[in-house]
Amino acid sequence: MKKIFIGIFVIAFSVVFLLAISNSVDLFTYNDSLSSDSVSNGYINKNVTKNQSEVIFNETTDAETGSANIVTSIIVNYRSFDTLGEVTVLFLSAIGVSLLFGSTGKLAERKKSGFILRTAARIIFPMLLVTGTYLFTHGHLTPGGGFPGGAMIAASFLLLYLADEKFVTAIEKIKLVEGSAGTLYVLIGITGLVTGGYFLANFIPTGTVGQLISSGIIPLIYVLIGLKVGAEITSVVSRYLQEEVTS
Amino acid sequence: MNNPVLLIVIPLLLAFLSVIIKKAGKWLLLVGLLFNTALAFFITTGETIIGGFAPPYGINLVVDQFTLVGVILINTLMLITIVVSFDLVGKYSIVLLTALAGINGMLLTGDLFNLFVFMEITVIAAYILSAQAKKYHHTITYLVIGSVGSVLYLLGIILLYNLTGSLNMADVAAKLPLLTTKELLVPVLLIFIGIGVEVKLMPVSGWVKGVYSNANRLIAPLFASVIAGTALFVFGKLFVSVLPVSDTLTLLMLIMSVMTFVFGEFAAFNQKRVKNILLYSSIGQAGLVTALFISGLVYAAVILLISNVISKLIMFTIAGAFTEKYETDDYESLNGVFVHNKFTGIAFTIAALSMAGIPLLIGFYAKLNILIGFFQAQNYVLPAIILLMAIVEGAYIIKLLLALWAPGKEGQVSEKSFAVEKKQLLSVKNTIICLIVALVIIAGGVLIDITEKVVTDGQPLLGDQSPSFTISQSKGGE
Amino acid sequence: MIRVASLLLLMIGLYGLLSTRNVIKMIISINIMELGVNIFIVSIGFVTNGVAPILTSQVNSSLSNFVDPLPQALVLTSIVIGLGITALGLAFARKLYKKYGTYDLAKIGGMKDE
Amino acid sequence: MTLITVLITLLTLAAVTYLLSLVNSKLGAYFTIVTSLATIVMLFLIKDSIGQSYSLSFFTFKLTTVGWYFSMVMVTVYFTTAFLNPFWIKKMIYPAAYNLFFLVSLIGTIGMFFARDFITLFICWETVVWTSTFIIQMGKSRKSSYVYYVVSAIGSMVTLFAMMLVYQVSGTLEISTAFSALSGQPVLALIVFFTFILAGLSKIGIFPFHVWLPMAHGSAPHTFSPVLSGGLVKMGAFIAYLSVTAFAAYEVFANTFTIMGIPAPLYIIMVLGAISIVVGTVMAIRQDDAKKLLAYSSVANGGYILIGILLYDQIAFAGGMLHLISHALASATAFITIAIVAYRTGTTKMSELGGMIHRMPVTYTVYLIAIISMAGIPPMGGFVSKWLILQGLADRGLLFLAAAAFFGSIGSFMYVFRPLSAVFLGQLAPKYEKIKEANIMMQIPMYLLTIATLLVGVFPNVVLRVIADIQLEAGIQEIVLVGNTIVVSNGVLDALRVFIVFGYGFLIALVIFILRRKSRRVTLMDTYTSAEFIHTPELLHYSSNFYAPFERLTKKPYPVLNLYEKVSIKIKEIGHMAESLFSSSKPAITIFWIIIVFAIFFLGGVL
Repeated sequence: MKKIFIGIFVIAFSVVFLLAISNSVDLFTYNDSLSSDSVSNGYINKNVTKNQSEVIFNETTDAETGSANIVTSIIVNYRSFDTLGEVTVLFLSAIGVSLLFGSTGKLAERKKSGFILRTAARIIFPMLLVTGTYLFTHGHLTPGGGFPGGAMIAASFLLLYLADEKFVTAIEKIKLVEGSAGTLYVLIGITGLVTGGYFLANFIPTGTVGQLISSGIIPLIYVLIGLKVGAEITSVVSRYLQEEVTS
Repeated sequence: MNNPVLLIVIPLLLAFLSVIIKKAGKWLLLVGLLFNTALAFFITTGETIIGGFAPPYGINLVVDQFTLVGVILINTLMLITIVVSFDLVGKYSIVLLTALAGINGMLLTGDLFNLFVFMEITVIAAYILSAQAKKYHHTITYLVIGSVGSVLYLLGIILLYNLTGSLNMADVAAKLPLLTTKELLVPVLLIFIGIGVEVKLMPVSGWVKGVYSNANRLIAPLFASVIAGTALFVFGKLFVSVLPVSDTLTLLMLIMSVMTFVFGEFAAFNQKRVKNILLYSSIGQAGLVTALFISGLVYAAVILLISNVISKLIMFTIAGAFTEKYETDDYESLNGVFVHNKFTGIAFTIAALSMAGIPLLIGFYAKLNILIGFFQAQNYVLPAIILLMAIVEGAYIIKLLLALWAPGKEGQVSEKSFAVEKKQLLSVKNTIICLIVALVIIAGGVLIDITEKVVTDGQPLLGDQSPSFTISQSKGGE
Repeated sequence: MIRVASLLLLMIGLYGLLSTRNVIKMIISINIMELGVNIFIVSIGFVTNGVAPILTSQVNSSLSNFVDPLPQALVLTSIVIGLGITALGLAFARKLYKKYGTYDLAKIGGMKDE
Repeated sequence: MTLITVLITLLTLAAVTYLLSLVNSKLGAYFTIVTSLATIVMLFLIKDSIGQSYSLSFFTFKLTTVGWYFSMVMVTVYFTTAFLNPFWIKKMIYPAAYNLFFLVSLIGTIGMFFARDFITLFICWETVVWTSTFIIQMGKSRKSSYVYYVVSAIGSMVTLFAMMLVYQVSGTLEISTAFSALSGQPVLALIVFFTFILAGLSKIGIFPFHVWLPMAHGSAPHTFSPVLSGGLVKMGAFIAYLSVTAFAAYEVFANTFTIMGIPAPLYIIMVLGAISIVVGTVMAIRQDDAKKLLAYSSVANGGYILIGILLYDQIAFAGGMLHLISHALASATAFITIAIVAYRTGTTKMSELGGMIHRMPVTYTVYLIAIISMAGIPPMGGFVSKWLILQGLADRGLLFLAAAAFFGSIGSFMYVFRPLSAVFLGQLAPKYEKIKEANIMMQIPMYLLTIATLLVGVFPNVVLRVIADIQLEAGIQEIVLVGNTIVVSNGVLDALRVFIVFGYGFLIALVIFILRRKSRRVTLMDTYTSAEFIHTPELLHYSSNFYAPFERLTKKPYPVLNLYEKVSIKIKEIGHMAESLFSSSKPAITIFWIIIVFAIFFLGGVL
C-alpha cells in the first residue's frame, strides 16, 4: 500500500520534472549538427591553440593532440585533469575498501569450481590480458582506452578467482603497480609543467594522427591508467573475496 | 614555483607514493599539509591553465581574492586539525591526502565538471573517514544522500552545457544573460540542491547528525570546519559569480537558506549533547552564510564563514576530546569539566563566544558587517531574524558554557568538588595550538582593519559592492 | 525519446530510494539513477545522423558530422566515479551486515548503538 | 590625564590584579580595592576636562557630566563592595577570574557611560553583560546566570537593531548626531525608540524584563549582588537618559498622540515603570530570601528612576538622577549587610535568622539607615529623591503614575521592615549564639556607605549641583538650589532642617527607650509548650510566614517567568520538529524532501 503511494508520488513528480526540464532541454528532437558555439568544435578540429581548420586521418601531423579518437583526446589531453581526478576517485575507493576490510589475507570459503571453468580460465585469462592491454595501448586510435582496458585486466583476475578457489593475488604487488602508475601519471604532469609551462602539457611531439606512436603523452598516460585501473579493480575484487567471512 | 596546481598535485603525488612506501604514510601526510599551507601563502591571483589549452576548452584554475582566502584558510585549518589529532590519523593518511587534494581542487577549479570530480574525491574521502566511527549505517545514509546530490549536480551541469555549450565557469557566466529564467530554473536548482547536500542546507541535511555526532576528535573538526568551509566557499563562488540568478529563484533559495538558519539554531537549542549543539549550530550558520551569498553580501559572508569555521575547529576538537576521555558529550554529565582543563576551556569559550557574536571577537565583526550590509540594502527583515537568532544562539552557548565551567547543582555554590573526574582533555601541545587559534579569533575581531586588508586585499570579493564596517565609520562625525 | 526514458530511469532510482530500506537495493537504485543521468548526458551530445567522433580511414576528416565528443568523455568519468561509489557502498553494506546481521536500515536505526 | 589613559591604566591594573590573583587570590582581591580606589581618584582628576572627545581604534569617547556622574555612582558601589572580596575570594571556584571580571565589568561600565558612538556603547555594554554573567555563575545557581544573560541579550540584540537602523538612516554612528536624522520620520522614530530603550528596560529590570533580577541578585556571589543591584542596574537608567536626551523623545514625538501632555511612547514606558514599582513592591513583600527581597525592591526602585528620568523636566528628572545615587548607596549597603550576615551565618533565608542585633549591632544600624533611605523616609537620601519624583509627577498631574509611586513608597515600608525584624530583631536562634560582629575590614564599606547615604540625605545639594550641570548639558531647566534648599514650584525643601527635626524626634525616642527599658530578653527556646518537646524551633520563630495574611491576598504569582519558559519550550518544540523532519537518518526522508523542494521551486519559478 505504502509503495503504491510512493509510486503515485514519484509518477506525479516525474510529470512535474519532465515539464520543468523541458524548459531547458528539448526532450524529443535532436540537433542535426553540432551547434557552432559548442566547445566541442575546438576538440574535433584540434584548433584550440593552433589555427587549423581540418584534421585529416593519417595526414595531419603535429596537431595539438595527435589522437585520432577525439573522445580520448578530450579525456587524456584537453581535460586530462578530470581524468587524474577520476583515477583518484577509483584509487580512493580501492583504498577505502581495503581500509574497511583490512588485509586478513585469508580466503573466504568458496565452492570448488568446475572442471570446464578451470580449464577454460587458463585459456581465456591470457586472452583477456592481451585484449585489455591492446585496449589501452590503442586507446588513442580506437574505442576503448585505459578504463575499459583496466577493467578487462581486472576481469581476467576475477576469472582466475572464479576458477581457482585457492587463487590469491599478491596485494602488495598490486599496490606497487597502483602507486607507481599514479605517481608516474602525476610526474608526467609535472614534467609537462616544467618543460611546457603547463601541468599535464603534451610535451612529446604528437606525430601523425592515426599512427600508433603518435599523440604525445596520450598513449603513455593511457597505459598508466590501464595499469592503474586494472590494479585498483583487481585489488577491490580481491579484497571482497579475501575478506574473512565470519559466520 | 607558486603554481596553484601544485596544491592539488603534490598531495596526490604523495598519496600515490604512500601506497608504495607504506610506512611513511603519516609523515608524507604531514609533508603534504605543510607544503600546501606554505604554498597557499605564496599563491598569487590569476588564472592557471592546465594542459596548455585556454579556458573554454581546457581546464583552468582561477585564483581570485575570494579563492585565495579560501585556499589559505582551508589549508591552514586542515593542517591544524591534523596536527592536533595526529595520533588518530593511523591508516587514514592516504585518504586525508587525497581529501586535501580534492578540497584544493574544489576551491581552485574554474570548470564545472572538474568541480564535480573534485567534489566526488572530497566526498568519497569523507565517506571513508566517516566510517571511522564504525557507525556504518550513518555512513550509508551519507553515501546515499551524497550520491543523489552529486547525480543531481551532474544533471544540472549537463543541462547548462546543453544551454551554453561550455563547462567553463567564466564562459558559462558570460553566456547566462542570453538565457531566460525559465530555461535556467532546472539546472540552477539541480546545482543548488547538489551543492546544498554538502553545504548542509536544511531539508537535505539528514546525514549531518549521524555523521557529525559520532565523529572523533580528528574527523569532527575536519568535517565541520574544513569540508563544510570548502563547500561554502564553492557555494559562494557558484552562486555569486557563476550563476547570479535573480527573481523568484533567488527568493526561494533565500527562503530555504533562512529556513535552514532558523531551524538549525532552534534545533541546536533543543540539544543536550555538545556535538549535536555544534552540528546544528553549524547547519544554522551554513544557512546564514548561503543567505548572505545569495543576497550578495560576499564580504560579510566570508568573514562569517571564517569566524565560524575557526570556532568550529576548536569546539569540535574539544568536543571530540570529551567523547574520547569521558565517553559522553552530554553537557550535563560533563559538569565542570573545564575546572581541570582551564586553558582548553578558555580556547573553547573564546570560540563559543565568537560564535555568539560577542564584541571584540571576529564573530561580532561578522555580525556587524552582516547588519550593515542588510540595512544598506534596505532589508530589515533579515537583520531582525538574525538578531533574534543571536539571542537563541547566545542562550544555548551560555547554557553550554555554564554547564562546562561551573559544576554544582542548582542552589549550591559552585565548587570544584562537584566537577567530573579529573582527566586531561588535550595534550599540552594541542592546548597551545587551540589557544593560538583562539588568539586569531580575538585578533581578527580587534584588528578589524588588518582583517579587512588580509581578507580583501583592497579588492571587492567577487565584485561585492556591499559596505563593510571600518574603524573610521565609528568615528562618525569626525 | 531517449532523453525521456533516461529521465524516467532517474525517477525509477528515486522510487527505489523512497520505497526500500535495504542497503543493497539503495545502492542499486543509485546505480540506476546514475545510469539514467549517464544516458541523458550521452543523449545531450547526440546529433542526428552523426558518426562516432573517431577519425578512421573511413571517416578521415574532422569536418564530418560527428556527434558531440565532450559528453562522451564526461560520461566516462561519471561512470568511473559511479563505479567507485558503488564499490565503496557495497563495502559499507557488507560491514553493516557483519555488524548487525541485516541490510535493513530501518531495523538498524532502531538498534541501540553500542 | 585623559580618559584613554584612565581606561588603559585600569585595564593594566585589571591585568595585574589577574596575575596577582593567580599567585595569591587574596592579594588579588585586595588589589581590586586598590584599583577601584584608583578609579575614583582618576575620575576626579579628569573632571576638569569634561566636554572633550577621545578615540582609540574604533572606540570613541566623550567626557560628559552625566557620564561622569554615572561613573562615580558605579565606582562608589564597586569600591565599597570590593572590601568584601578578600573574605569571599577563597570560596570562589575561579578566584582569579572573579577578580578580573569584577574589574573588567567596572571598566566596561565606565567605557559605556562615556561612549560617543553606538559601537563603543554596545561593545562596553556587552562586556559588562558577559563578565557579570560569568561572575553570577560562580554563585548558587547556573539557571539564574542563564536567565540573566538571555534577558540581557534580548535587550542588547534588539538595541543593536535600533543602532544599525539609525546608522543606516543617518550614516553615522555617533550617538548624538545619528539620532537627529530621525526627526521627520515618526514611524521610524517610533521603532527606534522602542527597540533602543529595550536594552535599558531589560537592564534596569522593568516589567516584563524584571525576571532576572531576583534570580541573579538572589543567587549571585554575595560580593557581587551589591554591584548588580547598586551598580549595574543603573546602566539601564543611562539608556533611558540617552533616549530622552540624544534621541530627544520629547521633540521627536512632539506632534504625535499625547497622554496627559506626555508623548504616548514615553508614557507607555513610564507606565511600565509604574507597573514595575507595583510588581516589585508586591513581590518583595512576599520573599523569604533577604537577597531576593532586596532584588525585588530594586525592580521597584528602578521604576522610580526610569519615571524620573523619562519625565525629563526640572524637578522629576533631578529626582530620578538623585534616586539613582541614593538607591545605589542604599541597595549596596543593604546587600552588603545581608552578605555579612550570610558570611557569619551561612544563610540569607529570613526564616532561619533572627536576633542578629544582639551579635551584630553595627551591621544592624547600617542596615537600618539603608532601609530608611530605601523606603524614602526622611532624613535619608531616598526621601529627597522620591519626594522630588512625586513632586514632579504631581506637578504634571500624572495621577496613575503618582498613585503607583505612592503605593510603592508605602509598600516599601512593609518589605524593608521584614528583613529588619526577621533578620536583626527578635529572638536569636540557638545555633547563632556564638557568631561575631563583622570584622573591621568589612565594616569600612558599611561606614563609608552610611556616611554617603546620610550626606545625600542631609546635604542633597552637593549631588544636585552635579545634576544641575547634567540638566544644563541636557538642555533642560536646571533645578533651583539656594544654599541648602531646593526650590520647587510649591515651596522649598531644606533637607538639613528635616534632618534636624527628625534628629530631635529620634533623640527623644531614644531617651524614652533608655529610661523606660523594662524588656526581658526572650530566647527562641523560652517558650511555653505544655510539656511537648520542640523539634523545630525555627517554625515557632515569628519571622517564618511573616506576611502570611498579605501573601494570601496576592496568592497567584504573575506569569511572566512562565511566558519566557513557554517561549523557550516553543523554540525547543520547533527545533525538535525541524530535527525530526530534516535530520532523519533514513535517506528516503531526505530524498522525499529533495523532491518536495524541487516541486516547490518549479511551481514557484513558473508562477
